[in-house]
Amino acid sequence: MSDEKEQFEPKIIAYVCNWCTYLGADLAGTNRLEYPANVRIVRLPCTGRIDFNLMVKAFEAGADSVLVSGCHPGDCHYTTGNFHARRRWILFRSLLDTMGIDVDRIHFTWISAAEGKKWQEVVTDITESTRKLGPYTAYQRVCGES
Amino acid sequence: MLRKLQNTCRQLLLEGKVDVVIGYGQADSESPTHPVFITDAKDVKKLVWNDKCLINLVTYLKRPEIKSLGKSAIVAKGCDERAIVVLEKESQLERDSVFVIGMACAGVGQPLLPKCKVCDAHMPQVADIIIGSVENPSVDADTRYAELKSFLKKSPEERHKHWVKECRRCLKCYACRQTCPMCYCERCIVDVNQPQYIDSSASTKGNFAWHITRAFHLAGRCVGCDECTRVCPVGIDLRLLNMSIAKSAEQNFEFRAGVDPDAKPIIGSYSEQDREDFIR
Amino acid sequence: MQVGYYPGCALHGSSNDYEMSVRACLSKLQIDVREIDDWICCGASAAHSLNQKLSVALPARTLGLAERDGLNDILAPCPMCSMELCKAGKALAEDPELRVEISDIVELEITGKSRVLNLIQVLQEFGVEKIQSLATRSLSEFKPACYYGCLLTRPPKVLKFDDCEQPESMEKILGLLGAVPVDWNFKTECCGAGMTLANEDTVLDLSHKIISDAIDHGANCLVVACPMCHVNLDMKQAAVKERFGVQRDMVVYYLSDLVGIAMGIDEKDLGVDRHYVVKD
Amino acid sequence: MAKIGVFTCWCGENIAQNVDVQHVAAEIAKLPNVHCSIEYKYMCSEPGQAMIREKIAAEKLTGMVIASCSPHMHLNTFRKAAKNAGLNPYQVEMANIREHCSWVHRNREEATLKAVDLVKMAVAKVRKNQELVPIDIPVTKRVLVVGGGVAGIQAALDIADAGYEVVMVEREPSIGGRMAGLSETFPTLDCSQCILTPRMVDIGQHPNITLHTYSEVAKVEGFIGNFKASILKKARYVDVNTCTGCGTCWNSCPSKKTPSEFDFGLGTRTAIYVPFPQAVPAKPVIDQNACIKLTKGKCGVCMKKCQANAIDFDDKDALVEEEVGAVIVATGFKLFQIGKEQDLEGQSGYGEYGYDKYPDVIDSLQFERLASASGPTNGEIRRPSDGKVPKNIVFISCVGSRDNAKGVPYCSKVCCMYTAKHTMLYKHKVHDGVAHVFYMDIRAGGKNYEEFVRRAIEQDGAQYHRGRVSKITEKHGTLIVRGVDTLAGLPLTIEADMVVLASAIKPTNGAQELAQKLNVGYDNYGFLSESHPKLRPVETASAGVFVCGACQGPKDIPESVAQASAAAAKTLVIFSKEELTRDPEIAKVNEKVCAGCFTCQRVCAFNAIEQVDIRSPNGKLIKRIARVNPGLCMGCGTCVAVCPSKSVDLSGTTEQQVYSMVKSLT
Repeated sequence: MSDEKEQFEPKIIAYVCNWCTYLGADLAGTNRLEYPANVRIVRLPCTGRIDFNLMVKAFEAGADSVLVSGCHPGDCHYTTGNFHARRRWILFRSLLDTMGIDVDRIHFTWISAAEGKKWQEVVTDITESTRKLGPYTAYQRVCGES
Repeated sequence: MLRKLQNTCRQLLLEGKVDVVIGYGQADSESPTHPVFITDAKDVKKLVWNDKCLINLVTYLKRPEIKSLGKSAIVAKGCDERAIVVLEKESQLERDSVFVIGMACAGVGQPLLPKCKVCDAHMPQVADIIIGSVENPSVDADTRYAELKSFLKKSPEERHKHWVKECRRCLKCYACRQTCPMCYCERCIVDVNQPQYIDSSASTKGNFAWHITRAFHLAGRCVGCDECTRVCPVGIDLRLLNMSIAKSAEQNFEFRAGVDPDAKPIIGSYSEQDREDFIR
Repeated sequence: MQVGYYPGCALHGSSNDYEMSVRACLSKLQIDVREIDDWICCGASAAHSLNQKLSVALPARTLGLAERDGLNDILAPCPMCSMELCKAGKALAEDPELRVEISDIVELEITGKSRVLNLIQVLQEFGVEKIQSLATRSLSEFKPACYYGCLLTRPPKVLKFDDCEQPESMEKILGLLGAVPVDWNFKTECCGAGMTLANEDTVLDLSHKIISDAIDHGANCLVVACPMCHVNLDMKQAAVKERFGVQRDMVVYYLSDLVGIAMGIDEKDLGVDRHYVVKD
Repeated sequence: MAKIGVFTCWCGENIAQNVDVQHVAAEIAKLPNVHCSIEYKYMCSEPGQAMIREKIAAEKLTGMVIASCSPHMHLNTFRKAAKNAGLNPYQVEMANIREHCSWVHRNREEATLKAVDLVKMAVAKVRKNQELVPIDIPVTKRVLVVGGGVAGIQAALDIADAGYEVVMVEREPSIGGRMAGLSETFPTLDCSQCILTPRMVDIGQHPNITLHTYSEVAKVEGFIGNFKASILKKARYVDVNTCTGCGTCWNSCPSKKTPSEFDFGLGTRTAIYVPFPQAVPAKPVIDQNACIKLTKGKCGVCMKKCQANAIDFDDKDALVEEEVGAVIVATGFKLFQIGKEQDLEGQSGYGEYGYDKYPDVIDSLQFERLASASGPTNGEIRRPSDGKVPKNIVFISCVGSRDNAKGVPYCSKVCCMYTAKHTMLYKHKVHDGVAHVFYMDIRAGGKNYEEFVRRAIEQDGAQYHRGRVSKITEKHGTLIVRGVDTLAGLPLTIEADMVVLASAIKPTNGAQELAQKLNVGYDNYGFLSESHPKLRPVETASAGVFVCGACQGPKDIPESVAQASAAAAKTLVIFSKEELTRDPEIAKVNEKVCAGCFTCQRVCAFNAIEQVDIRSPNGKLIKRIARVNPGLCMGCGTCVAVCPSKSVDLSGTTEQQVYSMVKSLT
């Protein structure tokens, strides 16, 4: 089991906004900041666009962790999208908690276009923490059943 | 109370103030109550009021077939009434197109329904007329969400197992949706297949997604009438899900759905001070 | 009307003439004055420079005693005392943790809700019109310069009483009783109270400025609502006169003196005859 | 049947080094709908683009994916290429296998694996792409300028001279704003009216400018290019067209006691009046609260005297509609109320300065009037109480400004300069007088500003004391100013004949209300918010609405004028095309299924969502639904996230597209 864990490569799906975090990830690239290759980015205009169904879908698609990231409060390209998003996340997390869905597998961050370094750190940390948690078998089992 | 109720309705119908009265009827004192739709003053005798009046009749207000009957009067308990506030906020009904007959109510069901044990809406607030009178107890949040609290004592794994078990039992009959006064979408997301948000085949996965979706679509809207749970044929306790969001809403935004007609709906408003201790 | 009464050290010592005056005046108004049982020092000038907690705990205990005895309004005729009590009350009301801690220290349940009033506020609460109706003589021969000193209106954020730079509450009361208050400059300047013993030169200089500005603006007496001010302006007036020559004697009344006089109370009963400067 | 072309780029070695591009291309070729999968050294190079164009034409591609760098880098490049080859540009997607892959992963195997995934996602998305066409919106080439101060005047003239129509609305009877009331201006000391009044006349006479004075904006509807403004013209009781402005009326008006607003109460005016001699229009208005005829029903002298029969006592307020394509807000400023009364939560006045108490304690705008040749004292510095010429005068700067205790943390920016100017004007008029200044810091950033202040101190001998004033009292008609000189470390008392307070600058009354009508944001102090402090300084959150001058923040004349010209330039950009072209990647409502809860409307930051009634042919209301205004939607998609029935979707990032991408990762 343990050495199977060592080989385990978590699948991480990231929903990011087009104007801050996506550009932050671009910057990480331009600066050649290395990080694990486990993350798959879905580019959306704004965190306001990211619905809770997408997070559920990510797990159904076999993600071991989900990352949602956008502009810092006040920097939203569309002025208030991230504020509305934040409010939904607060409520959604409490629902997931009640349903016993592992909230340690859903990560929310603000990463600006200038924070390439933060993107590198966040992705690295999430990958490692997820590696420790192991595959999200609990949910995958749910998905397996019919 | 019953006489006053019947007289009020007779008046309303005779004076043409309303075209239909939505109230409770009952075959005999033993059997459960059922909704009655009275359009003729002669029939007001059919109306009953007793502790079997469990149904939240507000759910009928959103139905086109009822709307088409014209201006309606509805018999509503203090708890049911809150749904009217939300529906109005969401422009699903014009307040003055409905005459609300508020019933003072110290609780219904034998035994008393769980929601009644922690109810602080014995007296209606926004009703056009209130029949009867009882004390309006004040209930603190801890008491209100006590059941959730004890459920949350379980470990996340146990909770997850619990819901997997429940979702296995779910029949996808969608009674929870049909009876909910807040579920008025013309096309429910679960019926969309391009893209398929929710696997509608008989899979635990789909049920899981469905119950997350149903609960979250009620975020800041669920008034806790518990009809979804009451009508569930397999007895899944959906209240826990509704409660978890309601609790979060009250804790984080001092918001309770349908309680304050002037409060901004929480989905669709925000504060720059909203907490973000969970955001990195 | 009932008020809790907090004399503080001054009114039981050097300024017992003030206490006489206040009690005589309030009993005439049939205000039930309940001295807080077992009150202790408010900490005034000393405590906050020694230990922040102590400076809250001392007045807090007095507040706690008042709450214990169900006294919602507390009269502290000494502005220093009322300020200290208000400050503590505010701190406790705003900081639940502190409240718990202090309550624990003083072994009393304190909410910090009871209102602390200065003499002027009590008269306002009672109603100047009512005082007017009880007045038996007009104060028309009095041209008082109302002197508030440093602490009656400050710090404004704590006391929220009158305009801290241009107060007018005493003028309003006395005006209605027929007196002719003068408009002058030194209403809220410092009289040097804190230095009465430490640095008399300063005190004399400041007091002189105050007295002579009052005279310049046509006042024939001073009115105060603070024991310290009274000491400096009354007791030290001779020294001022000696140092700076000039000015004529200025009788220094407590607000309660004039209000009492207006209601026909004998000056002796108000302790006016015990002042250093008396009308010749 | 979709025909998708996938073009994987080496980006020289940038991608190829860490990603096995051949392998990627080969893997992708296996996907359904992928018609051709090609790798090439430099897709963005001309030969690369040429190849893409050929492929599109030859293979009749219906969509394509470029696997290369960030879309922020080259999406437009490839969209153009597609367009030139006859493929709808919105059928192009990119997979970022450089910034997000080859540049950040060293392990070639993993990087290649990821690259394949990224391209798969893009393919999944492009399968669901739709052809989109940019949206054209007609433009009314006409601008509404709110506020007739120097900023509004500048913007209006710039646009009018460029050949477009301007509608100017001014609340007061005359344009000119604050600047018209100033004496001389820093740092040149040229007379304010001498430079402003010619511009005012230009406004009055310009063929392209419609001027509504004594009017306010009542309502603004519509959106960029298509605004409809209703303007309330207050009853003037004087027919501006027939009136010749001869002046007989105001010279004969018996009601002379009204304090003059223009002179800030230092002078009086008649009931029928022009605020000042150079007013534009030079036509009077009747103050209905002061006019004897209008209040008591008798008098009417002006009517009898008027040769032109221009007086009409039955005049009523009237609404006029104006259609415009853009709006410029230039409503300017007012001074912080020094007295106790405040209009803003958390602000408090200065009782200690006795502004309401002592007539000789005045504010800086009042001093401007005293110093102005056309002012109540004809330019002589005489104090209000007794008309005496003050020999000792004290100026206090930062009255309100930078004083958290009073609730005005910001710097008002112009006070240091005009205070220096005031000391000069004073010295030039009262040679034997002494001018004292209490200041916190001297902020004289600007061309020739510091030199100007030095001149005030060194040549005109202004006494500058670094410190605050604690209290102003009065003794035998002299003001005792007690403060501190922090440099000397000593308390300082000055016996002054007059005190001038440099009161903080605040947005003018009604600015917030106007902002709400225009859906423009404002800060805690009521200053209107620009949409980006650096890159979009005159734009606002509401497209087609621009701000300039002191309504956006404290500013001096040069800055206001410069900003006004900027706002004009931005307006002219809108007018430069027959039609506005907007990105088609915006939200769209499926009206068949919309249940009309209008949560979308609540979250929309751009007021882009309207409520629309769907009615049967016989006019019966079937239902009320949400509709997106393509002129306003910015395409953030927040509405999509909150729509429970997903009745609204976002073109370019549709639910279909996003979910297909996620699914492709299964």
